Amino acid sequence: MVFQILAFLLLIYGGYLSIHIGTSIPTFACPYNQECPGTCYLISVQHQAHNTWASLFGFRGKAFLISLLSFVLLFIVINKAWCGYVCPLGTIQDWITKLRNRMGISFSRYDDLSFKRLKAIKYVLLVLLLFIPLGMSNSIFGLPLFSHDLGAPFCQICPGRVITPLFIGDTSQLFIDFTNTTTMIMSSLGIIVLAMFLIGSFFKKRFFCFFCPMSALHYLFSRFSMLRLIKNGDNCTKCGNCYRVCDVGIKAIAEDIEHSYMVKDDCMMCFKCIEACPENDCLKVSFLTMPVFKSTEEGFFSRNLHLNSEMQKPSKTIIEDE
Amino acid sequence: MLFSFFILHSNFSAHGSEVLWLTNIPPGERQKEITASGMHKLSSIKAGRGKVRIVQWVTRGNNVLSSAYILNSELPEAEIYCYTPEGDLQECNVDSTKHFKELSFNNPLEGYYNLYLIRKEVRNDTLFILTAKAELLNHSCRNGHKDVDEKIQSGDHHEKIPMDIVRKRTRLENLHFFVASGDRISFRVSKSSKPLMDASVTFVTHQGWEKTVKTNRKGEAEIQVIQDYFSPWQDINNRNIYNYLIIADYTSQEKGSFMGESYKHIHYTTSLSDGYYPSKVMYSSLSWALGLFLLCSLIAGGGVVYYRNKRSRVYREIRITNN
Amino acid sequence: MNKNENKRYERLSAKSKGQLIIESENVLQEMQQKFENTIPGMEYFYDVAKQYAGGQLKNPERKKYIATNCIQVPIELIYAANALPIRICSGAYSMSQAGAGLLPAKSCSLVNATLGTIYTNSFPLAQKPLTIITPTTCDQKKKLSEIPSGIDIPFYTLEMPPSKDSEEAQEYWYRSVKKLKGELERITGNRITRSKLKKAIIKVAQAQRAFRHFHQLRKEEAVIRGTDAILIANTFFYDNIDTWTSHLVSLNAELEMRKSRDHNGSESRYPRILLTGSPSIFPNLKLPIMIEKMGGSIVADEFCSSNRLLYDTVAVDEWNMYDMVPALSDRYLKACTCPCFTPNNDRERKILAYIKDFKVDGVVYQSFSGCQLYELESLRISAVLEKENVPMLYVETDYSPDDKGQLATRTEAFIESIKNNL
Amino acid sequence: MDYFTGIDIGSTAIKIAIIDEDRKLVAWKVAPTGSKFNENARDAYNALIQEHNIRLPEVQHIVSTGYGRRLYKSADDTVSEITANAIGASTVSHEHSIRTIINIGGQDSKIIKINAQGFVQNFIMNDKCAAGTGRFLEMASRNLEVDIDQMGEQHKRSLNRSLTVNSTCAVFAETEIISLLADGNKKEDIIAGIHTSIARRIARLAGRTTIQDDVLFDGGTAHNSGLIEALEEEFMRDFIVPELPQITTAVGAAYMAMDLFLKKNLHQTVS
Repeated sequence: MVFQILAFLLLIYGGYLSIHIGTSIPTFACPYNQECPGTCYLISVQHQAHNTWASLFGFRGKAFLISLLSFVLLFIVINKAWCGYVCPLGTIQDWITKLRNRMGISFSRYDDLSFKRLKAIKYVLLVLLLFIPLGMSNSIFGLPLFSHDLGAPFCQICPGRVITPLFIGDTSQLFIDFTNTTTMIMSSLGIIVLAMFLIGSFFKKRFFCFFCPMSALHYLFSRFSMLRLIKNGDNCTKCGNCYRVCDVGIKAIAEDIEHSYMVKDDCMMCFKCIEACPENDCLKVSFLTMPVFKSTEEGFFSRNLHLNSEMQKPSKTIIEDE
Repeated sequence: MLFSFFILHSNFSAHGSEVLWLTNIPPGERQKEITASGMHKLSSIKAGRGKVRIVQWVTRGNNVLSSAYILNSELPEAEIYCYTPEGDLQECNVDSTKHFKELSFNNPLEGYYNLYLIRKEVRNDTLFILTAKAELLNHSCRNGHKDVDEKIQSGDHHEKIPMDIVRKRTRLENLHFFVASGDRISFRVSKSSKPLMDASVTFVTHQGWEKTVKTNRKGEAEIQVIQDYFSPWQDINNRNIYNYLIIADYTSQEKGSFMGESYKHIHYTTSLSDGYYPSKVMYSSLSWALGLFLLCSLIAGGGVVYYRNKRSRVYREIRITNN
Repeated sequence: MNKNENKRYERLSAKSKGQLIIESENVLQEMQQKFENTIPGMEYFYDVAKQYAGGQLKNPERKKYIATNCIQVPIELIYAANALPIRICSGAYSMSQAGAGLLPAKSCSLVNATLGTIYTNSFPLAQKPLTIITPTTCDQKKKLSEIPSGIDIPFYTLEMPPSKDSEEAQEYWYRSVKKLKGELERITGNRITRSKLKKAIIKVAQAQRAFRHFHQLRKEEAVIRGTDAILIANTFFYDNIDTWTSHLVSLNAELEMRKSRDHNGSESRYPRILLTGSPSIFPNLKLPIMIEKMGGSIVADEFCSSNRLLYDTVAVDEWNMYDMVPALSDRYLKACTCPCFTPNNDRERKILAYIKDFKVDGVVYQSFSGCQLYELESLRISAVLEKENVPMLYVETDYSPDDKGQLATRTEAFIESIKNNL
Repeated sequence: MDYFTGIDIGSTAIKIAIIDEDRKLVAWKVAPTGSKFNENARDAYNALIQEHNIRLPEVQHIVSTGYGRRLYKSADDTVSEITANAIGASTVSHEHSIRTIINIGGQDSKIIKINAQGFVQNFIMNDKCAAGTGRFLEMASRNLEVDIDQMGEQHKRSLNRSLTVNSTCAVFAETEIISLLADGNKKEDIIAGIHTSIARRIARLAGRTTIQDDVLFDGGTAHNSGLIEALEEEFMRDFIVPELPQITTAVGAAYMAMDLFLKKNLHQTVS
């Protein structure tokens, strides 16, 4: 929680401290926010994809590979915990969730079928965000070149573009661009997505993360990561606690007892599942095979039900009775 | 969108002196060979192996619409200087084979290239020094956005330039900067690298509207870019780059001789031309955005609430069909 | 009822109650005397069991109580409605005889005894329950409410899905529990509010925590006899939950000390037995007592009356009604290993896990004659255990004491065979 | 000479077996159980050792087993008949490796699976019901007025024309036998039917487990060749029947007595 706020402050206001982290950050560090200390890899990759085939396989390809490599290197260390702990959009969604919780309004869940169908959207977005910039420089499938107004197409509809600058008091991204039809449609889409983002995340925990193409991109490299969420199926009673607290609603965490690597494409690595697991050693996070955080029975009761261990010490009167 | 038509050209500005200026817009016959390069769409020609050279043409006249391109033969003896963003002088080629005078140079570096064309001439006891300047920003996002502040600086170092005019950079300016209608832009006029007071600075819009102000003690003059052209509302197209023209005039009581002819005054005229966009307020609407946002929020939020209240199915129905 | 019928009924009722007391005392005596080295902390649980048999449970606050016919009833809701949940599943032979007259001959003893308890009005508290909540777990239980016996206590049938893995089943169960919440509010006249329910969940969680600790303590060594452990779980419903919890906590502390002192309740060189199958409910501890008499050490059990009663937990993400109710519903569905669910692979997995964790040497599978669900599942379990090379004794029995001789031979032979193979 | 005794107190008969130090069976006896387990067993035992000139102190260890094992006061140890049976079975024959024992005794029938070392791996017993036990045979022999020892002979005469007799309940079977007799059926066919009924019952009991060869059939009923035939037919396997099928369990107990004695002595000498 504290870490999340710190990460949020860093990625939103880091520019004031002249911090510069790089252009391949595996999370939504939005350069549309003038004070952002680094750049979301998605914008870099969209820019780099805006190249002719010739240059992509030539000199520009090197730049592409370098930034991809630095993305992977950054990512591999803490895996998808970027989503759970660093991403400012994730943090904003968590705040909205908190607000809803305070208001006592219930959250929604997808049913299994919708879950299965909707989760594909992020892959579609990922393909589009690479395909469209490529199509601006190259004719793909004989299509005419796309308008340059489609540059960085995902950024145009990404709610982060509008929201993150708002935190430094910059409303300049909140607009509809009437320059031409393309820009008008894209900017309207951006606003619609923003509205969906806010409303959606009010009713559904981590609503946007479910559709986030960054999350899809992460998943491609997730297996090689150092930070891993591991499940020991033998200790699992399938009580469903982990699924209940899961913000994205991954059922496999509760029902899959065969696989040990539990970071699914929707996983945010927020580790709430570990907090909610009452079985000793059933779920754990390991960093380079060293366990970092494990599920324990004692931990379950103290974390989830706020029972402190005092309550479990025999009271004096009873001992004296006997 | 290009206009290389010739109208009766008045070679002299409102205040009666001749103006030369550099333009980005190719004459009709060259249009086919010219491509726009970089983010700022500088006119350029291919120079082999993926490289380009930036091209500028010289026009005469104090009105953007009615100025005429200068023929190669008309201006044989002009001085031409091209400064890189780092302040070094670099070669600038004048292609003598072309019909119109055409200046071209390489731009490998990121930042502002300053191109000058100077013509000196004595007439009526007056030395006319006509300077045409272009500030050409070279930027591609692929090259990154480091050291922006250094790159956008305009070197005020040109001792060879008798009277220079520089657009003052604003605080928020970056490598993606465009002048837009409605912006207040300031210019600093300097003579021999010293701020020049009381020079008159004339701002001419694309449509020909003009305004003249005098520079202050620091040699600065501020002008607001007005918008005097509106595209019809039904065609949503606000990406028209128009060129404005800035003309600085100054007459000093210096005596001397130039090329054997003596003069009693020197009349300096320096022009600077650049593109300007329609103002952001013309095409980006916060209120529309807010409206759309609210509408969508209401529909989405209301939808969820309505769905929750009306929902009778607890889980997805399994559909059965007759066949 | 005419006069004669009435008289007969009263006689039956009095006789059954009397026998229940004798039966229970015999069992308690057997537990306390036949084994040496009893644990002082157990006294409380013996006392509560005695009170239960005598129908004299404490209820100082004079709370209304609701009888539950199975552990699958979300008791947190009942606590939140300011009432007491009391499980009336009975293990009394006398009660099963009283109930047998009302039910078909092949009914299971537990159901007979439960109906007997209701019919003869032998509730552990002096007054009658407000209602009897019967989840639709096994067929016999769910038909209890429809037996024509002149019982004037209303039954409430809590609908359970026949499977637990599918989304539909889970939704169905959530709805059932939500409906139950409304029903409880109506029956008790008390509203179930957010804070009350939260308190109830935490109260039960404290008991669960102590119980899980107790469970963990038994893992390494047999610190306590299995019969005692079963009795402890059995008394959960029979006293104020806080009192029960605090006594279990102090018992845990005691066991912890014994563990370090290496004082074993039953010595660890005895074959370590896991009990599973139809639940042993006090006073029907025939089989567990027999096993321990024959030299087995019951280190763990997989009974709904004992281990499963408090093992599964509630994890609430947002402490609002909308999340608390489904969360506590999950406790009663998802991890449940009751054979009334199909598929029920979780039961095999649980048994195998216990075998691993508790270093079990052999499994005794108790199945009441007539309890089809456990009888049917025994086939699967025995196949699984055979594959894992764990010996299993399948015992079909009921509440009557007449098969004690046979049971003795079987359990003894089973334990001998484990000893030989150790 | 040291002797070791195993006493198997079953529901119908008391079986006593005595072995010497060389694990050789020196004496055995079968006596009816009657109503006083303890006295009858003691008397039979005393008569047996007198018969074979064994002095009481020479018997080092006595192990009792069977239904009445705890009631026999002079036993040094008790063991369940299942374990004893398993051990006894593995000593009976050297050329076979027994893995399954089918024992049909007076009031119970068991199927015992043993491992190569002769230890019990798994066993199944009948429930509290006399169908499928020796008691059922006894009852039938009374009704048919055929001596129980003659039932095997009778079975052979039936020539596969066996009748169907209820296999679920001994009491119903009794009335059935009477009505079959009244219908003029031949006794041998009824007897064959009874044997099949028992065999089927045993097969159903075994249904839960897989039978492994070699199978040993013992208990008092193993004297009945007709029942053996019926069982072999039902299980579709050949059974091994020991020479003295009734005393296998007692012999097993005697072997255990010897083992226990040696173990105890070893402990004493070590300590």
